[in-house]
Amino acid sequence: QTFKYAFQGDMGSLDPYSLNETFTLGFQGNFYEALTAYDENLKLIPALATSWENPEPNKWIFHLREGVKFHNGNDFTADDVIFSWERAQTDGSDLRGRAGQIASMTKVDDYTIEATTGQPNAVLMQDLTFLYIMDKEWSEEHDTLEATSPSDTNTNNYANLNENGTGPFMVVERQPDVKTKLVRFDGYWKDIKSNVKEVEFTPITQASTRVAALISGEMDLVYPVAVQDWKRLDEAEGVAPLTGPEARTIFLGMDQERDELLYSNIKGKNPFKDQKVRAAFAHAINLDAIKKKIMRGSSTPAGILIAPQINGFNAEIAKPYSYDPKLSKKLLEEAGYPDGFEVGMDCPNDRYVNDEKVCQAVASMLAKVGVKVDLNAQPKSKYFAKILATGGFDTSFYLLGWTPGSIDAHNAILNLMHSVDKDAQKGMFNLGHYSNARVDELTDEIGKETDPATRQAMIDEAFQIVKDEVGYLPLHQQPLSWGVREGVTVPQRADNVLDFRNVVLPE
Amino acid sequence: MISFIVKRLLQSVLVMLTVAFVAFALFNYVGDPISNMVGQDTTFAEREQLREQLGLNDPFIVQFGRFVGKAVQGDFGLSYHHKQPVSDLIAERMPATLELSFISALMSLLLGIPLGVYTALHRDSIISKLIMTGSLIGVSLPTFLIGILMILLFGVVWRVLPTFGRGDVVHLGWWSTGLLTESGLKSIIMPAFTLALFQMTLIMRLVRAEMLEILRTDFIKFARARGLPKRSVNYRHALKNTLVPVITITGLQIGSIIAFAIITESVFQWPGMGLLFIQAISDVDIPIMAAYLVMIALFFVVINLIVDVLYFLVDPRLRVDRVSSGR
Amino acid sequence: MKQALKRFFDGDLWYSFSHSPIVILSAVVTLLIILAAIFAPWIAPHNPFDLAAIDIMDSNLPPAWNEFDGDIRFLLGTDDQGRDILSTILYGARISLLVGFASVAFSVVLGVGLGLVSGYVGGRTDTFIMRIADVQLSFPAILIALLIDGVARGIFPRELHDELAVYVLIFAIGISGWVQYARTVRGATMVEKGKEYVQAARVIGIRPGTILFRHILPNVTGPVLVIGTIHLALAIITEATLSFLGVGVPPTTPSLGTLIRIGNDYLFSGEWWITIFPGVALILLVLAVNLLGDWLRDALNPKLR
Amino acid sequence: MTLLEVKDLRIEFPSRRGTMVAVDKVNLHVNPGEVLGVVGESGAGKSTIGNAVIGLLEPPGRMAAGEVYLQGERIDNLSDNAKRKLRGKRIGMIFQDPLTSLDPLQTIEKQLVETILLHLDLNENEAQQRAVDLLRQVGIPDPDHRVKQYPHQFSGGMRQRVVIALALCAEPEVIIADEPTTALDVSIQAQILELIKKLCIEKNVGMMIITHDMGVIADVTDRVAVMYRGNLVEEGPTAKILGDPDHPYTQSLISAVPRPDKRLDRFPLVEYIESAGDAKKSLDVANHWLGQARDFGDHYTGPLIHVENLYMRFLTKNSMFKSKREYFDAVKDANFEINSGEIFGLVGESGSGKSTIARMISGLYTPAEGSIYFAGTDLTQITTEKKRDYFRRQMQMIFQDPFSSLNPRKKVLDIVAEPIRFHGLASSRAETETIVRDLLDHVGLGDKAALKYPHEFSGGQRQRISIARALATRPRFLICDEPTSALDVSIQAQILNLLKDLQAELGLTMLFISHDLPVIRQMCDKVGVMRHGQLLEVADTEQLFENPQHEYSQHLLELMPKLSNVKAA
Ligand SMILES: Nc1ncnc2c1ncn2[C@@H]1O[C@H](COP(=O)(O)OP(=O)(O)OP(=O)(O)O)[C@@H](O)[C@H]1O
Ligand SMILES: Nc1ncnc2c1ncn2[C@@H]1O[C@H](COP(=O)(O)OP(=O)(O)OP(=O)(O)O)[C@@H](O)[C@H]1O
Ligand SMILES: [Mg+2]
Ligand SMILES: [Mg+2]
Ligand code: NI
Repeated sequence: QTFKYAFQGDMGSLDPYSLNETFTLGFQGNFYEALTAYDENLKLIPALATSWENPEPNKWIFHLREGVKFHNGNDFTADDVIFSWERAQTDGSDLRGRAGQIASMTKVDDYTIEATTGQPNAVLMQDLTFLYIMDKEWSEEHDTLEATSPSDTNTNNYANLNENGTGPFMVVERQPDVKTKLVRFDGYWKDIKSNVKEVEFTPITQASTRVAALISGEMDLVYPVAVQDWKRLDEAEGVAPLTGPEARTIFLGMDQERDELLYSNIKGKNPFKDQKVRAAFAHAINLDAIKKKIMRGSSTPAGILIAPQINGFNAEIAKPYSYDPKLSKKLLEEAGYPDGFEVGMDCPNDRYVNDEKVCQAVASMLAKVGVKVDLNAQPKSKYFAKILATGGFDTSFYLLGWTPGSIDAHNAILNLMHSVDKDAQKGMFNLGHYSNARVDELTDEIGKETDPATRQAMIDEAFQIVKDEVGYLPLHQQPLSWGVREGVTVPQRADNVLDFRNVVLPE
Repeated sequence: MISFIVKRLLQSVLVMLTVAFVAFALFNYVGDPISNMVGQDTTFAEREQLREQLGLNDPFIVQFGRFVGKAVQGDFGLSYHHKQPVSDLIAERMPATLELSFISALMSLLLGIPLGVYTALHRDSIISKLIMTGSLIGVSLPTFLIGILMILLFGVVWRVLPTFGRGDVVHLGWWSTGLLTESGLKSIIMPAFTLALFQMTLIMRLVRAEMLEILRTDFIKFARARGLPKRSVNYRHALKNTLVPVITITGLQIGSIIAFAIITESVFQWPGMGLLFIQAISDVDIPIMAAYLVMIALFFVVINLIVDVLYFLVDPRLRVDRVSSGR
Repeated sequence: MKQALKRFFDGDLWYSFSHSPIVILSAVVTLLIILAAIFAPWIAPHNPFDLAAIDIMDSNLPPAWNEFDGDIRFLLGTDDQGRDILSTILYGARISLLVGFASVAFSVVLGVGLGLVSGYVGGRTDTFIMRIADVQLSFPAILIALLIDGVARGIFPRELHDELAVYVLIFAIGISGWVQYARTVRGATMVEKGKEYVQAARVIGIRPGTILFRHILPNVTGPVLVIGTIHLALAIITEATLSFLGVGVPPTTPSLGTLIRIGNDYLFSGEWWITIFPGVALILLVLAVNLLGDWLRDALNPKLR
Repeated sequence: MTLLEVKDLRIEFPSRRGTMVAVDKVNLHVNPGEVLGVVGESGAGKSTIGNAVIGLLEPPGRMAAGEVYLQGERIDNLSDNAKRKLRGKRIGMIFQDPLTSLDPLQTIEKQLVETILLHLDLNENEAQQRAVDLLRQVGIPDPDHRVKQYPHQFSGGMRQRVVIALALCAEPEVIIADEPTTALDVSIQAQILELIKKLCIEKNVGMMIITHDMGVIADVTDRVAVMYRGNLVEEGPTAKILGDPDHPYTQSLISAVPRPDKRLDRFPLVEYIESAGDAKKSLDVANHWLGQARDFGDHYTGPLIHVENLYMRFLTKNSMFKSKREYFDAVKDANFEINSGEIFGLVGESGSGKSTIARMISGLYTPAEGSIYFAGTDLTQITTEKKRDYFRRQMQMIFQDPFSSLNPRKKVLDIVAEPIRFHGLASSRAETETIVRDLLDHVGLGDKAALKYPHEFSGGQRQRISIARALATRPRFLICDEPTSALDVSIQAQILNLLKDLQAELGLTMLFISHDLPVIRQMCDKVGVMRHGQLLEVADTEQLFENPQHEYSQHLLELMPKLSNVKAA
């Protein structure tokens, strides 16, 4: 039973610490495993750890699973965990952030580990889901004690093209960007649903080629599929679209920091500093039209920066701003812009679902209340180079999407809503420099608070403030959009991760 | 001849240096490599550290110098995205691209030249007018559109050809070929044809235009007066005399297919160098881009060298008498 | 002036033009497309570049004759933003024609000039120009466009960036195309310069420049016209590709090529009109221009008349 | 039975400016073993007849009426393919223009072998052998080696011989030879004519030979047909036509033939001109445009041209190492002087380096060694274009090959006007045009020629365009590389007289290259004889003709065809 599927790109490396990115980590999750994992509904479940305790706020004890074998037959033990944790903090690692949550780790016995954290951490277990465990002996044998990185001290890192995990599949052939082949690992410790014996993965860049490959019968699953192609998949025989909401929220941000916008005809002042202008924008955008026309009914209009799947989401606060162009015009008039103004907008064109088209629609909607938008749509490489901190936040008005890596609201609040603080690495994706002292305070509290109810209240408060002040203009949660061969069952995780453990092919 | 070639190869070193230099000046504008190398959660301090490690903060002259220094030792560095030595990656992708360009060049020559000759010989016939017009439709549509339409037709509706990739390949030493398996052969048809379309039209039209002139020359008339058969007059004498521009253009076209069959390769997910390159652009994978551009420079120098040598082989008038040209 | 006109209408060029219906038809088509583009604001039913005038709710409507969703306001249907396809073709053609013709003209002038010099002078000059060509060839239009765009953005003040976009495109596409002309012309020039008519001109004392342009150039235009007319299509399409990389015209003012590219996303979903109509417009233009080019090439050759 | 017969032939060139009738009501025949000579005015339609016979008229030209028979079989209405089978095999054709008749991209051997294999039942080796033999027969020195070369490496005369070899290689029944010997020196010419005679006698081949050279006519032809303005005006046995012509045109033609035996002041002009206006009128040089503004500033009195130790070397094999390069010495140590107002003749074997010397003086080739002084200035030392211009205006050249020395894309008007415009010799466009038309008139083309393109002209007519262009700068020194070999004697006389007038009235100095010894005798004051790149002898004309010193010169003069030795019947 070979399962063939395609995605738009390839994972950067087989090395589990080389890139902290959902697709790469998600793929690696099929041959590597961490102490904890998510199930199909993003619920935390034990994996290589059978259970864990939190006897003190900063202290954790993990009980490891016995009888687990790596693909090369080695036994999984506490040494491997500690080794992996150390390796994940080497120079080339991109998972230092996750691994660094744990300040120290000691082996109690072969199957018990004690760890301490720098500060109390409510989401440590979530953060560990993607911190995969490697085999110490194997790494030593192949001299791959450091994570794969592009710095040249590191040529031909063995783990880059080879793996030795504990997961249910083993990589048998790896041609980066061309083809990756996996086969079932017989010694896997757990019974899984899947009847897949072999997996063949091919990256296909072009959306239409991907869809064609599915319809023509060469693929069992392809993703992402352009939303407008769902109709086609529905009509075509033997295939169907598979959709669901993604945990990513798409939103617009505005520069609320500079005294004069970089890209605008208004000189000497910054219209976005005026809450009325921001509100006018919020009411000018017709989220339902975007949903219906551009997203073909597949998006979920949003009122805050996190999606329902995210821990901390509260439906009451999350109601979108109303579409009311009259109100919008009125607000603009009150703010002193009866004829509107011009503003430049930055937009990626290859990052999110229909990103450029959404921007265009926003531009046209704003035009109707008098705001003239000069759209600058670029590929993500140039786009991010321009708007992020490294580019000096060179933007006045932009579109961005965010999925909290830990599936928890704190991550979004910290990165997007906290004031920019370069030293403390806070608010680093708050590109428009939205700032509110109370939100800053709350952010720190939420990070430490372990009591769910109190924590939720604080989260709600933070989102409410941002919403009232119109700090951001949330647009929607974009859809997950896959196409599958009929008869193939694939659970679709909201973080867009494909887990082979649950893939069942028709007999 | 040998001296000519040696001189040319020496010049190519200069060309490659210049290319590398321009390339490094260019990299400031292609985007930020770091944001493609780390996850969104990676802190800015870590990003800065990586940037420092990779030497991206150095002035471009320094980066350029470092690149050249290593390149002369055959080291083109590690790809940012694949974390593999760039030379390995390029070597791995080269067979796919070379095969594709070879086949499509062959297609365009085998179709373009005879059609060009035909349309020149039968200037006013309906068929040649149809050929001339039809060929233009092929070039007025963008490659991506033609590619998709073909995929739709042959891959999805009729399901006779695979929609993507290279099919099964056979490894002969370090070379991988798809030309020895059925699925490999099937896979190459559509991308090769898509690529060939533009060139075929160009070559056909060039051949026709040049032929029309040559057919009016005295030596063709004399060849006919000697009773030489049509085939010999048209192909051996007339066609050969049209070759100088055709060789030039064919050389350049083959060069640019090898180098930048970007769109075709990505439409058909052809695992060649074009695909590698376009992804390197979108990943801002500077080591790949740099090494690749330099290698392409070498390609072009060699191709143009071959073209110039072919000039000399084809046209004896161009051979030596340089010395005699006065002011 | 009057005399010059008279001379022209009496000339062989006009004669052969006025006696070939296909050529006249091509000229009319070309002219119509150009005029339609120039006068787009007056003849287009909508202004697709005016963001306030388009409504996303009108998006993806099929052509007016479609029984189900056809809307009489939008003769050829609408695109994904609710722009009228017909109007967008008209407006978009302005950008495409400008970019197409200007960039081809640019590369022809540059390439032919350098090719002539290279082939005629030979020696070091030739080597130098040809090695520059090799360098040039190594960079695809995309990278050149990125470079030029980057430099232009660095040099010019922010306000000018939008106006600059088109010129950056012209320059980038133009500069990446000249080598083909240069090398072709160089090859032909090397053959041509050995002929006695060139030597006759040299004996008269004609300057090399004049010899090149007055004597050799007319004898090497054949391939240039062939490549040039075909390149027109390529330039228009390249513009669309470059726009996608963020170095072209903004998506809110789509060109013909951009429109085709947008439509490409909707081919599978059955919304064919977004890509087919501009495609047909482009084919018509390219066909007409190439037919004109073919004719001109033959007409300029006295032996073929 | 007649071998080849042409009945009532009419050939038209339709154009938008009206139909031009090139040939009308022409009847000709050739018997086996017979040589028919066709003479007549340049542009009379001689070549056109030849083209029509083998069915290769250039469009838009067409046969409007008439029939062509080969051995009694009608061939003009055959299918293309059937016609093709006749060509080369049964009818051999030698075109007028040897320089462009050969495929520039193939070796001589390839072209010969291809043709031989096609028509004769030989294998590769035999064909190659035959190719070499043929080349030897037409007098190419070192044929084993030369056969591997390309046309551009041959001199004009050598190419002409290759073309002849190509036409003969399949032993056709009829040969149409269009000015086969114009570019040949007398010794080669004699050899070729001998070959032709032999073919006719031994193989019973019929031959139609188109030529301007009355010596050749006298030498080889049995009958002569005389053409004038597209019509056949007279036809008859050679002796009769040469000795006692009936038609007034023929009479005046014969009287215009330059005499080899005695030097005259002027060439006798053809008196018979049907329509007035053309040619004829002698020109009042001093008051004519050509005679104005002739003060060149310097008052140099020494020899105008002085050539010293001149060498020219062609690279034949290039190599990175100097020692491995191979050269061919085309001119070796040439020394001569030309005084102001003098005409210096250069004769000699074809391929001996005459054109090369001309090209070096005109600045087209840079000599390997030696100096060329013009009015006391060493031209080889001039570095700037500006300075050179000054000399260029004073020095012009008429090229050997009229077919390639005219830019095919330019109208005759522009070609002739170019030097006038460039040197600013006329004040207005209209004036330029008047001058050009006048010049064209004086070389006998008529002013309608101005609006046509070169390919619309016959060989001789093209040569006249070339002459008009050279005169257009009002030069002080004129290099003439076989200026009249393509011209019929009447036009030749007219043009040579014009040149003589210019010399006499204005002191025009000339370097005059020719194979036609009678013409040399009439024209030149001094003559140089060349062979193998060496200037063997330089002497006053009369002295040379009366008493040649060098052995080779004596040989040349002996071979000079004379009108008197009409072929024995
Ligand atoms: N392609 C053409 N188009 C128009 N007129 C032509 C063309 N070729 C020849 N002619 C005209 O036909 C006439 C006869 O030309 P032809 O070449 O037969 O002359 P000819 O007798 O061979 O002269 P010459 O001795 O100078 O070679 C000339 O007046 C010439 O102008
Ligand atoms: N470009 C060249 N390369 C090599 N050899 C050449 C070249 N041009 C001329 N030659 C050789 O130089 C010699 C002299 O040529 P040139 O043209 O001066 O002869 P010529 O005396 O004018 O003969 P003809 O009377 O046949 O025109 C010939 O043997 C020829 O083969
Ligand atoms: Mg003739
Ligand atoms: Mg000569
Ligand atoms: Ni990749």
